[in-house]
Amino acid sequence: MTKLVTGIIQPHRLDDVKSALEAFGVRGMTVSEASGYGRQRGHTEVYRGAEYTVDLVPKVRIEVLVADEDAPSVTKVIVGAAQTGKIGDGKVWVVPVEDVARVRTGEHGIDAL
Amino acid sequence: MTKLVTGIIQPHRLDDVKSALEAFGVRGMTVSEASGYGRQRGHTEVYRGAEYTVDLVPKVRIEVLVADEDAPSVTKVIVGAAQTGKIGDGKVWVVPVEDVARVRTGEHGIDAL
Amino acid sequence: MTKLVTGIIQPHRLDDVKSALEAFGVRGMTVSEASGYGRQRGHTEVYRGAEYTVDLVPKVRIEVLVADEDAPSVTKVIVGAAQTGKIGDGKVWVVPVEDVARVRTGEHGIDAL
Amino acid sequence: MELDAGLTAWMLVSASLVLLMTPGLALFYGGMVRGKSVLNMMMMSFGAMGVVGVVYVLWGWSMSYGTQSVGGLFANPLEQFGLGGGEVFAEDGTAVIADGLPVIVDVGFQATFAIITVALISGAIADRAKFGTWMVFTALWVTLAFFPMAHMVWGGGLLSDEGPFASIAEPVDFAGGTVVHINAGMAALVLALVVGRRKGFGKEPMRPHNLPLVMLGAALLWFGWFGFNAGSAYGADGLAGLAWVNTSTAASAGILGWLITEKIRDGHATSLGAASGVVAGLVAITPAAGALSPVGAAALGLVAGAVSALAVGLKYRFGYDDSLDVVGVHLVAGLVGTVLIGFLATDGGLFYGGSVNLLVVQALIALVAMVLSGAVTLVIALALKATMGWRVSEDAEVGGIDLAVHGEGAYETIGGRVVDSRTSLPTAPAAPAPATRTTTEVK
Amino acid sequence: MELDAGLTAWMLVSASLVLLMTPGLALFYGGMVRGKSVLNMMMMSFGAMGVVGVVYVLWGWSMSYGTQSVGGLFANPLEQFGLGGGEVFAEDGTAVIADGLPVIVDVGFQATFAIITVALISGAIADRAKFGTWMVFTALWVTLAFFPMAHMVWGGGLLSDEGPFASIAEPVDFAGGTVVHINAGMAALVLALVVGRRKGFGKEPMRPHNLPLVMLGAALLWFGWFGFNAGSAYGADGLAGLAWVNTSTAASAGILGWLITEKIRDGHATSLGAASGVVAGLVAITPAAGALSPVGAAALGLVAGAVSALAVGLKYRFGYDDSLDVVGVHLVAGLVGTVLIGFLATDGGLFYGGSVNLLVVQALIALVAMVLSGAVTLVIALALKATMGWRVSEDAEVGGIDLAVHGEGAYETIGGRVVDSRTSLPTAPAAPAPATRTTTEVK
Amino acid sequence: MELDAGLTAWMLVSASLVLLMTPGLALFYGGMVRGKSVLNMMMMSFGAMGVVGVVYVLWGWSMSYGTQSVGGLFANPLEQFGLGGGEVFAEDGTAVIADGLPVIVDVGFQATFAIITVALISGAIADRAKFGTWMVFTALWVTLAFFPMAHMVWGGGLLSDEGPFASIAEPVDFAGGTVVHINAGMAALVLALVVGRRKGFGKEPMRPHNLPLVMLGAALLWFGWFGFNAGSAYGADGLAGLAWVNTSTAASAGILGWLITEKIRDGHATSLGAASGVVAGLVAITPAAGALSPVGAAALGLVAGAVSALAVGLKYRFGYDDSLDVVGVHLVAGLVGTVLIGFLATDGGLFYGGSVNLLVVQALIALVAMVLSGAVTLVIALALKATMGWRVSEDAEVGGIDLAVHGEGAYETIGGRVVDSRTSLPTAPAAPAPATRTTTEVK
Ligand SMILES: Nc1ncnc2c1ncn2[C@@H]1O[C@H](COP(=O)(O)OP(=O)(O)O)[C@@H](O)[C@H]1O
Ligand SMILES: Nc1ncnc2c1ncn2[C@@H]1O[C@H](COP(=O)(O)OP(=O)(O)O)[C@@H](O)[C@H]1O
Ligand SMILES: Nc1ncnc2c1ncn2[C@@H]1O[C@H](COP(=O)(O)OP(=O)(O)O)[C@@H](O)[C@H]1O
Repeated sequence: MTKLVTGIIQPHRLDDVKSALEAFGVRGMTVSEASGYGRQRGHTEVYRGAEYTVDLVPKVRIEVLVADEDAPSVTKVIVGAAQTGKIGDGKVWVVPVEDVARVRTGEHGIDAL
Repeated sequence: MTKLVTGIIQPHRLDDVKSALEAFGVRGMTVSEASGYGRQRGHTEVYRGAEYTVDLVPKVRIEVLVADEDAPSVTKVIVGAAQTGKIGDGKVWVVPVEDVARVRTGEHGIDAL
Repeated sequence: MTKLVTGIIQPHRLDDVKSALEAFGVRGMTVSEASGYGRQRGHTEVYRGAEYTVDLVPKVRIEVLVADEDAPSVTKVIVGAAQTGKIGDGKVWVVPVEDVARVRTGEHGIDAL
Repeated sequence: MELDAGLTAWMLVSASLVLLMTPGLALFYGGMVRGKSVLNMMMMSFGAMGVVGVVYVLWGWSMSYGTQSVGGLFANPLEQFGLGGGEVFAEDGTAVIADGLPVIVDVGFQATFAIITVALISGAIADRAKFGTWMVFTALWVTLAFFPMAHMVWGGGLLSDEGPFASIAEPVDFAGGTVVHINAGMAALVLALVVGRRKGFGKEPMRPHNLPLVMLGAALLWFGWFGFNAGSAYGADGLAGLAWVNTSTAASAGILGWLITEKIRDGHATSLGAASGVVAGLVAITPAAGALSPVGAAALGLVAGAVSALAVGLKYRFGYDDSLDVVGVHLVAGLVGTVLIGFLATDGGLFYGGSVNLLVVQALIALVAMVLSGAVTLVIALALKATMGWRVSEDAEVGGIDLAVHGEGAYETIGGRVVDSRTSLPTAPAAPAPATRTTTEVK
Repeated sequence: MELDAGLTAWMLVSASLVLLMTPGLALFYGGMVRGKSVLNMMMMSFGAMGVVGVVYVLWGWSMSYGTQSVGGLFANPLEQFGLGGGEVFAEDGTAVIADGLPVIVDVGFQATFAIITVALISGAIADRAKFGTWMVFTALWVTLAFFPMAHMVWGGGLLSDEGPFASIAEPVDFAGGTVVHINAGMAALVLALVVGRRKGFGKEPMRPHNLPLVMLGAALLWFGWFGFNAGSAYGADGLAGLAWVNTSTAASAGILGWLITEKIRDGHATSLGAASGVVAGLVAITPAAGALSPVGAAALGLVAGAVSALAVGLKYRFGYDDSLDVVGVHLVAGLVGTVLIGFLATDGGLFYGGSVNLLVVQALIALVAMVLSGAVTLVIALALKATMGWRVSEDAEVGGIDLAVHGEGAYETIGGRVVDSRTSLPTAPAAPAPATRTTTEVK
Repeated sequence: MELDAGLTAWMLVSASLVLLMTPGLALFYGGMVRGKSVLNMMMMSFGAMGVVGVVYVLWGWSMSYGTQSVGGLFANPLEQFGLGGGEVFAEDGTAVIADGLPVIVDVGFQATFAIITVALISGAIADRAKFGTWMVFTALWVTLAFFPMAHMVWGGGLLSDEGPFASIAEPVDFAGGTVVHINAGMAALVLALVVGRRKGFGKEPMRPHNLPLVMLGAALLWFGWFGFNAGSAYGADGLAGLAWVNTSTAASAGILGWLITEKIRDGHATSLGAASGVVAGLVAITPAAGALSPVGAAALGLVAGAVSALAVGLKYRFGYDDSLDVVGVHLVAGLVGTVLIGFLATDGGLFYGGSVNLLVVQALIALVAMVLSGAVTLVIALALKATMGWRVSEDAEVGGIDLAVHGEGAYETIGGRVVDSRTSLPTAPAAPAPATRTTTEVK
């Protein structure tokens, strides 16, 4: 069985997280753009006489499918590499996965990773 | 333990959903862009003599990590705030989460929210 | 109960996957952009005297909520329609869902699909 | 009369420059709206180019510069309909020359003014107006508001130096402070009121979706404005040179005026402010380009930039949705320029030892222009409201007017619109696959 | 001969304007392709600017306007190779003046026509052609198809008023209906057939990825076209003025023609239609700019816009992938303009009491131009197909030609390409961190 | 002296063209930075337009072309402060004519050179400089480095044909190889060193966020450069024509030089390379535009494109972060052009049988220009570092200088910034909903 580890991180930490995961042995991942809302506040913009606040902050989402037993370590690796210690560093969470398939071959399960 | 509540909503409802969640007590969320395919149809475009249909409609995805017991209420809050009563209003679903970590501190579980 | 089937596929396969799912009877899905990292390598760019590699490749994410019993077939449908046999074809995975709601009506469960 | 090739060359160029201003405006405005309505915004300018460009050669020139003035208000549209009547082309088809310039060149030059003036107005009703109504509006407004004003100010009519006010002092409108900017700005105000506010006005941000486009638009406006102002000298001479330098200097000072004002008030000097300051400076110098010294132009630009920066906030105070600040920039800076001539004109301005007469006459023509433009626009706008209607449906407005009205989105979004391919072609044959099309259809 | 400074000024400007048209075209075309091939599309224009710009001064001018005509087909490329030979510069290095204009200015002006004509063709083979093959094609085609056609029509050759047809009536091609538009449009048709269809043609939408770019491109084309047409008057005079007004009016009417047609047929007036209508109107007026009245120009533009709007659908019916409608717009509107001169010319057109002779001769030169261009292009295209090959690999086409061929993507996509940083620098030293680079490397 | 209308027309146009170059540069540079700092990049150009545009009419003209030279280094700023003093305008306010041209036109033309030169420098310090410091820098640098250099080279000062070197041979700087490009390129090098490297330099890719903008910018630069170079002939004549053709040919050849070089070295011909090649060719031809044959211009462009393509890698070798390659393109190609005149000048160049004197004098003025520019810039840059400081905070740099400094992002990103609407309006009333605003607030 496998897990899906999802991390929401600061965009400029992506490179380091990717390297750290690769070093750990992860061979694939999926990355996408997101916006975060949290303790870290957005900013204020002024548009010709009107002021408004933007409370969403650019983030990057990383998703990694891993074998059950690797989930805690992978979580740790992401947390470690993404951490700057400042508010807004993000979250990592783990969700159970019931089946995985590799599209190219149709393989299932752990072999599909 | 925690849950991940995911909502796919109309883009112009985002503000109200965000306010409603904040009012409910949620302190963080992650937002991203998506396209929806469903009962709500897309539209037709004409490109210099060729006509084609685009059946994907812009949507916004909201993800909120919440304590187990809050999942039903948060679902309700999103549904309530996003509803316009028209086709295409979207979906909300809940997935179990096995672990959550706050990147900044490395905290785990409910404290990490 | 329902499942969430997520597929990461090659962008140019989206149309075929969409058609195949529709043919199978799926009436809705959510699509978004992503970037993939895996066996398929990215490419090298040269920027005025500096060379660098980009190891992320454009992908599309498809998410489909389905009834428990349909999850394996839907996985198969996606794999079948997205396959080109080349490295980088992508992954499909299945996650358990505890609750689904349709925003427009507030319906829950299988009726909400 | 003899042809002045140097002058003709310069006027051909000037006309080309002013023509480019309208697409420049389309970018300036287009970048300023949200991504879902950029095409509609640009189409309002391109639509005006289509309609006014044709209308001008039909009856526009005749109404503006024809010899048969109707009470100083406008000239007979039929006299030189289609540029006939012998004043533009002689019987044998050759071009008539006046003051060294082929009249047909002047027709081209003046047509570009008509186009941009109408297009300017569109910024006030961004994101929400029916395109068909807009197209009809352009034809009506240019005919009933612009051509008459051009006749009045430049065609020897009521507000010209042959009109009644000229007894106080000769009114100065070098290149269109009243005809173009006050006229368009006032029309914008009326239209914004008649058409009504966008859904979410004052609550949602509605920020510019593409500021580099806005800056590009401002740059093309600046560039084109050299034709507008220095071309209005009708000479390739020192006056044109003065107008050129004054124009550029006022634009530069407009940047500084706007940026300083917003830096003090908001803490940031924005790129939208820089682009807006350019336009404010240029608008203000338009009536004054030949009448000020370069230092005076710098002062005027500075003031115009600062005043407009403050004025764009008025719409929130008074609750009219002049979406892209046509009032705050064109009406206000147009008034600033027209009126400050009374102080800054090196010949007759108060600061240069002139009497108060010039100031009075400038204020008067500004006022008359506002009243006339406002009244005519109101009539047209209400008539169209009652007949064709002005607003698209709320769904169209929320979902994006580009898709709803024009059937297009401005940008391809992968995983978004460019996805389904059920292109229904007229008779697309089974399209025998070329050699290179065999693979990838695997499975 | 004496220098006419006014004329020279105007021609310097005109040359500059026409030069700008090619980047304008690059934007027009670049916005119209999908996001994965915009750079390649633009590079076809920039590549043509590189190759043709150099080739023109080497042998282009000599082949087009040299004095040693070879059977009226082309002139000796060696006579004025590198602009030598004493016709452009006198022995002492000073510029030769002809008809008031330094010949070197005319060289610049004409070079810009050569560049844009070649670049126009590229729209037919968007997204799929090898860049190297294209670069070789530009050199061959401009040499074998363009310079000869320029010689034939404008250099006193076969299709000029000194050629055999002139006995019927003097053929009219004011600014390049045959030389530029029919020539390029026909070449585009042949190339589209030889190169073959894009994968997915007629099934996938392939919609424009950036319509504001398309509109900007159309605007720059319009602006530049004033140099193209009014510059072709070779005078800063009434004829240039007429050409200017006709050009602008036809473009305006082209917008209306296209928008009305598609509104009726499809229910939407699109921005792509407006941009295309501009070009269709401008193409049609090109050969006719000095021969029509402004009202005639409006009529021509209207017809050209409508006909082209219908013609762009033909490629689906006949199955050739003329990707960006070079045939539908340039060939078709070029033919419309060239042939309708027979009706609309104020001097000799059927509607103005002329005989049928002009119409006949116009149809004839159009036909000859099509045949010649088609034949020459076919030979070049097949030769290149057999040697270098025209198509990139299917993977490159599907994945995007920008990345595959140019090693670049047009736009930064965060979380996309700008992510890995294993920049391998030549000898980048360990780069001692400046004061500001210490933090954030936490943990 | 009598007015030459043709010349005046051409110079009015040239000034307009050169003015457009700075926004062109803003796009060229703006497209090249990452999406988070495009506005700041463009604002450095627009800021320079604001400051220098005003400063020029105050004391810039007087310091450059005033009659009271101070040791051949600069002229008295007060003599014609605000364009007074009787050399630009006569006592009665009319424009003074010199050599057929109103002096005020020349003021406008020259002002545009000052603006673009300052703006060029900004590319070296992209993404990281305080906007306020930049604004002060522009005023100081144009005053202390540009106006003196203009005086020395063009105003009859030390490096002109009235200066000491002229005894060896008359130094040639047709349109600004030393004054503009070497001057700005050297300043860029110094500033890059003083301001320091961007965080991540040499590790993160920092690729252009929008290459079509870069190409558009390059195109506007090319277009504007016709005014720059052919305008510098100060005549609408054969020399202007030669400069025009040389300029265009060198740009074309610059494309080829750069593309061939990178194709061989890297395997790809990139669009960034094409755009850069255009600029390299144009920079190199700037000092030489009137002195070479068109074939010589092609050779020069080819060399400049190739050399610059190699030179842009130097910054990695030596570790200075000249972010957008102002040194590699403007300094290097400026030197290439200035020095190769010694070989390629048809009058006095080594390849044309001239002595070595011209080469020597060209190398000398290049050297002196580098030293002067470097020294003055170093003093200004260090003074500003010690007082206002040059760098924004690291957080601002990482998070994006656009948001941090200008309070804006360049592009709307749905689900990103345009989301929260807690717009705090001054006194926005409860805004009575117009008829169309009722629905959708369901639930
Ligand atoms: N409850 C939540 N559900 C989903 N995402 C969250 C949640 N809380 C925070 N996030 C994500 O984590 C990011 C960082 O959270 P924030 O509260 O700003 O900082 P920190 O976690 O360091 O205190 C947010 O921008 C958001 O994307
Ligand atoms: N089975 C599904 N799986 C995933 N997403 C779905 C599914 N069905 C609908 N959606 C999402 O919900 C959105 C709204 O669905 P739609 O059928 O258009 O309206 P409604 O739910 O109001 O009937 C869709 O655009 C899509 O994003
Ligand atoms: N462990 C993983 N977790 C998440 N996504 C993955 C993982 N491995 C691969 N992927 C996704 O699947 C895509 C294809 O994977 P890749 O290894 O390139 O090809 P293949 O699966 O055909 O061997 C990747 O681009 C990435 O988006």
